[in-house]
Amino acid sequence: QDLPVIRAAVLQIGTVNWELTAIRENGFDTEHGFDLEVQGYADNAATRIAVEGGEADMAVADWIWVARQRAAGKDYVFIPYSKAVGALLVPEDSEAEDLTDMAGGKIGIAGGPLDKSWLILRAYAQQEYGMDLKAETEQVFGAPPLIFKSGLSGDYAGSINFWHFLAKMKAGGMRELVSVETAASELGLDPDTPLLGYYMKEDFIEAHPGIAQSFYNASRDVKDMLADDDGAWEAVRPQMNAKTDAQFEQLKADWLAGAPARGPVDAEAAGRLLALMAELGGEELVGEATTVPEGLFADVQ
Amino acid sequence: MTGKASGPLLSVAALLGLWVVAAALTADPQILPSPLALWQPFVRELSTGTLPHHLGATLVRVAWAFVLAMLLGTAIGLAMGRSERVNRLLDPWLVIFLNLPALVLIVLCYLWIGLTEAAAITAVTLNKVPNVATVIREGARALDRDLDAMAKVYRMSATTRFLHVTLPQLAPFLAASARSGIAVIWKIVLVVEFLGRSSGVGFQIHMYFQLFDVAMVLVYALSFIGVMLAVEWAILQPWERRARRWRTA
Amino acid sequence: MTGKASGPLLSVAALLGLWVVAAALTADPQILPSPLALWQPFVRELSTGTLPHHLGATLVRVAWAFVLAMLLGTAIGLAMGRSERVNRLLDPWLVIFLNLPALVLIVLCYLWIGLTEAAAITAVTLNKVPNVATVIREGARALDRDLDAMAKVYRMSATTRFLHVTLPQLAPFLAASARSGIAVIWKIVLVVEFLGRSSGVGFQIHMYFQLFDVAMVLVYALSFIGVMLAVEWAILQPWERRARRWRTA
Amino acid sequence: MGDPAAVGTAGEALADGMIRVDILSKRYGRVPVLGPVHFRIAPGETVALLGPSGIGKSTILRILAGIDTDFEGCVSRPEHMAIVFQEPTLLPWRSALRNLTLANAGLSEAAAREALARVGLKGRGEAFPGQLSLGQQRRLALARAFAGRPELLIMDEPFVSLDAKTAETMIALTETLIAETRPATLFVTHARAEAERLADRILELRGEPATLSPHLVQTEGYD
Amino acid sequence: MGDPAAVGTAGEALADGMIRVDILSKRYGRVPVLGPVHFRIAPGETVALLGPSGIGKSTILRILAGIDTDFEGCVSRPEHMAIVFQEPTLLPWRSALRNLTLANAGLSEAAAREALARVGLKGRGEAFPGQLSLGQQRRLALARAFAGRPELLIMDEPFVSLDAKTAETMIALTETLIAETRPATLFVTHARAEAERLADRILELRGEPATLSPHLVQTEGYD
Ligand SMILES: Nc1ncnc2c1ncn2[C@@H]1O[C@H](COP(=O)(O)OP(=O)(O)OP(=O)(O)O)[C@@H](O)[C@H]1O
Ligand SMILES: Nc1ncnc2c1ncn2[C@@H]1O[C@H](COP(=O)(O)OP(=O)(O)OP(=O)(O)O)[C@@H](O)[C@H]1O
Ligand SMILES: [Mg+2]
Ligand SMILES: [Mg+2]
Repeated sequence: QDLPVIRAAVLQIGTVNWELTAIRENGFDTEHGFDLEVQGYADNAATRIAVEGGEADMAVADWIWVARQRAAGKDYVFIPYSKAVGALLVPEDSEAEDLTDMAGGKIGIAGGPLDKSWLILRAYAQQEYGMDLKAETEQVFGAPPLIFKSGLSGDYAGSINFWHFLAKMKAGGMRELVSVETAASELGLDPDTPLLGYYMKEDFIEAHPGIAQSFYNASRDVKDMLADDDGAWEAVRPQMNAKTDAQFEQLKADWLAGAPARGPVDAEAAGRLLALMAELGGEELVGEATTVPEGLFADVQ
Repeated sequence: MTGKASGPLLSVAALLGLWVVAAALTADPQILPSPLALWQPFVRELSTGTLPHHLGATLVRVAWAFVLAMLLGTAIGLAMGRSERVNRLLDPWLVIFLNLPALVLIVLCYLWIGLTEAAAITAVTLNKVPNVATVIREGARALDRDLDAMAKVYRMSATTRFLHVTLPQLAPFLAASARSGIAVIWKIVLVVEFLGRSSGVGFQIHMYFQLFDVAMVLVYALSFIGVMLAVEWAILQPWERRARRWRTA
Repeated sequence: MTGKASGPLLSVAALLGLWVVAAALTADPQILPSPLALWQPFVRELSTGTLPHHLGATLVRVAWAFVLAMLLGTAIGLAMGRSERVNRLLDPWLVIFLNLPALVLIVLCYLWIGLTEAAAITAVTLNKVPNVATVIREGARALDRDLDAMAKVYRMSATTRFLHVTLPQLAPFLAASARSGIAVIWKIVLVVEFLGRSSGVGFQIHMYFQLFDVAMVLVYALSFIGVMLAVEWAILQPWERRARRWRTA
Repeated sequence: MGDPAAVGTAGEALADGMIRVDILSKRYGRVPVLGPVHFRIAPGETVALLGPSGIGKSTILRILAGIDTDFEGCVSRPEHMAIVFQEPTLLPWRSALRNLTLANAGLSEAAAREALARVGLKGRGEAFPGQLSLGQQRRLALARAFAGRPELLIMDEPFVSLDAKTAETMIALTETLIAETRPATLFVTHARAEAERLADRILELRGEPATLSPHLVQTEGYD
Repeated sequence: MGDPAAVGTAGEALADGMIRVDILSKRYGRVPVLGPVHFRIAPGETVALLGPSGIGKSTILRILAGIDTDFEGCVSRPEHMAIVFQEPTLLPWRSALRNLTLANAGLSEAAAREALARVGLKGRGEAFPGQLSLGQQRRLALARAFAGRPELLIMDEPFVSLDAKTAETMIALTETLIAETRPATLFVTHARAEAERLADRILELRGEPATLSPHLVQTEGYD
């Protein structure tokens, strides 16, 4: 019997790949009635071109980006994957105690001026300390690996990076000054809203009814398995590129901490986040998606 | 004059026409917006000053790297083209640096010098010098020996020789490497900017590319191309016409 | 013979020496590993077949794009250099395509043609053609008119004219654009590969860069450079020496 | 106005094999160099063109050969021509031998070597033009022109840069060629003796813009 | 062995202003072109060099001028030279006027225009060499050599490609120059009449490899 195939375009070295590999290796895909095909790419942009160009059915993005695309007319649907978010790290010997100590210093930021962690931290600094973080610090935007390296060398007063680099930076002795999760709660946002997820085209879901739910089930199975069984991580470890045990443990812990609760995304909580993003990032960030577009979140249980 | 000037304008118009048709066929403004759809974002970016700011930053980098790369590359290329010994010594270096991926050089520069303007310009220059040197070396090898002998017998000064004997013979090679040089430099500047600068057209293009906003990507790309067309028509071509006058006279 | 061959070897050795010193000074194998530290990963990648696989994929792409770009670029450049009318019509296109960011062309090709090998090669070719055309155009403009007249009066066939009158005059320009051409093509192939292919040296380099594994980045970059050095020494230079024999005789 | 040797014209005129040059005027930029210049050359006839340096002799040859088409007037000529330029105009990147065979499509290698020997370049077939003395290059250019058995032979000062003995050999060679294949020949020279020896007729250019000096224009009879 | 005109040698030899050429041998590749060739030229003396095409005349001039240093033997010559090559060898991208002033550092524009007028190129100062007829280019090359008032003047067939009248003017001009500034002069020609008219002495090359034919070598007296 022919199972429907989901072609997933992911970063070859992305953390998502840990989950997808585990799905395939443990046969969770066929168990839930589909075949998973993983295409590895070297860059996020490549995965998006793959979906848009019809070479893949699924890729990974944050839902604000997906919302923007949907508002612009693409029929993308979002399936939650992780609520892991960034943090602001300071060097080991830094005396900084909160964001106000960043004033006058350099902040290294991976991902550019529209990085969501950076935006949330800016809003948080504004609300908590009445501080304009953007005006009072100097920002250095750079490729994640470069921010990782120069952050570790102590070039910046603070660094914001993607979570798996943060894990390695923490393992390298850097200290978390404030996590985006904390900042988000302080801003009245729901920290459990998963930011990162898979997205598929609506016509793909229509062509294969129930496929979103099947995939979500498989994804949850892996999360449960990895949460319950330490031994299962050993199968993932070769992919994790952890140079030390400390890195491995940190990556593992952070990954598990990022797993969201089962269930659909709370559209109302998401709406609050989007409103804040629209306010901070403006049209540049959200495009025409000033409110959560209808049908953005897949109705997965 | 008007007859001659209309050629380029016509051909730019034809290209625009082609674009309109392609956009209409694609029928997805997210993949290929029509040129008209770019006008509004362009004006907006212009009036907020964002575009001039980033374009300015990029142009400064391109200009620096261009001047440095042309000077160094011409000197190295001339030396290699004129002396077989220098060539044998430097040739492997040339091949290696020519083929070293931009990424590697850029990352190494950033790591050594830091995420600074100097590092960015150094990286671009190092990327481009071997290109210029390769082209100029061929030019130097093709230099006319009889004219050299003449210059020697008449004891022309080094400056005179360079300006009036060597340079005119190198002119086609210089024009070729300047023109394709600026293009390559600007392409590398784009990479340099998105890897480690917080301003510039490359930074903006990459950001909008992350957002899949093709219209804005095109707005920035075309702004730079506009500047290049202006440079081409206002500086390079008149200079070339002057330098080539003796051929057509 | 041995005396001549030792020059390049010596200079490669000098470069390696410089690298060892730089690595020792940097004293951070994460930023600049010493050449020795690359040997083991190199052998590993070689024996698992990963490196040959990716290198092969890249070389095929480079070869295709190179041949296509040289053919098209030479044809366009010759036409533009020989006819002022063609030049006036195509010149703005040349400037525009020359300065269109690789990223833009690559993404458009991928979106239109799909994430296929053909799209990748088309994207690289389109990126490179204007470069070749620019250089060859200068060469075509510098062609000797007296020889042309001679060829015309003696009613040489088109092939004879091209092979024996035009080509030898274009040789320095062809050599220049071939050499700097391969380098540029390979740099664009790197981008093409990380934007939409699942194999190739560019894919590997970008991946290891994301992992901040400079050693592996260098292993892959240097493997390609090794191939280029081999091509240079085994093909390009002997050919050039033959083509240049009449100058030094 | 300027109908520069359209193929139609050429075919028509060549019905009788006659070569017709009817230049009304030729300018470089705004400077008129040639005034009206009309002459005919019959098949097998040899004509010398004389005139001071810079008067326009080479210009006329270039117009006749179809190299310069930017003039007022019209010219008819046979298809199969050979030319000796004022400078050797060889392919510097091809051997002496290849220079002969490339310019004369049908020429066998043996015939080319034979042609080289006749101009005193025996054994130099593999040399590049740059390895020959200027006089040797000029002889190579002569050999190239003679090797093709042309219907129209155009020569611009073919015998300069040669010592008396070599020049004599070359002139004799030219005479033989003309006697054998009877091409229409137009050649420029500064040596009146040379002109009188080789030519059936002498044309002389004078004035500014240059015209044929009247007493020597004997072409009317052919019209 | 080959000590090609080291500056030391040159200075020493020039104490008496005498130009010494002592070539032991010169080869191209493995072919010997020149055998032993020894001669002297005193300041103010004019020497003609004769010989058949391809014998090695230009080679000797190039060795004397210091252009070719790849030979066995030694040569001493003054610093301040001027040369007329067998081909014009002008800078095609510079006007006629600039061709004069660039090669002669001290030459004023007025003097350069004057020099042009003397070789019959009045008013052509702005023309590029490519816009001149070959004869005009050759005259420009002559003007360039004469304008600098050299101590040693080297000329390779300076008067070919010129009609009789122009050639006569050029020869007269050369005589004037030699009379005025008295340079040591070595020139190649194929016209014995020319050689006899201008030269104090005639050297003739013969043989393979070429040497000076004995009965004409009158240089011993100067040793
Ligand atoms: N680069 C070279 N390689 C090999 N042989 C050469 C080279 N240059 C010149 N020759 C040969 O050396 C000989 C002398 O050449 P040279 O130019 O000195 O002759 P020449 O006496 O000036 O003749 P001409 O009167 O024809 O100018 C010629 O036979 C020529 O073929
Ligand atoms: N491209 C040009 N532009 C302007 N003037 C030119 C050009 N070519 C030639 N002339 C002029 O036209 C005239 C005739 O030139 P041409 O070469 O026909 O002379 P010529 O009779 O062959 O002289 P020579 O005996 O010196 O070779 C000359 O005065 C020359 O300066
Ligand atoms: Mg002439
Ligand atoms: Mg000679």
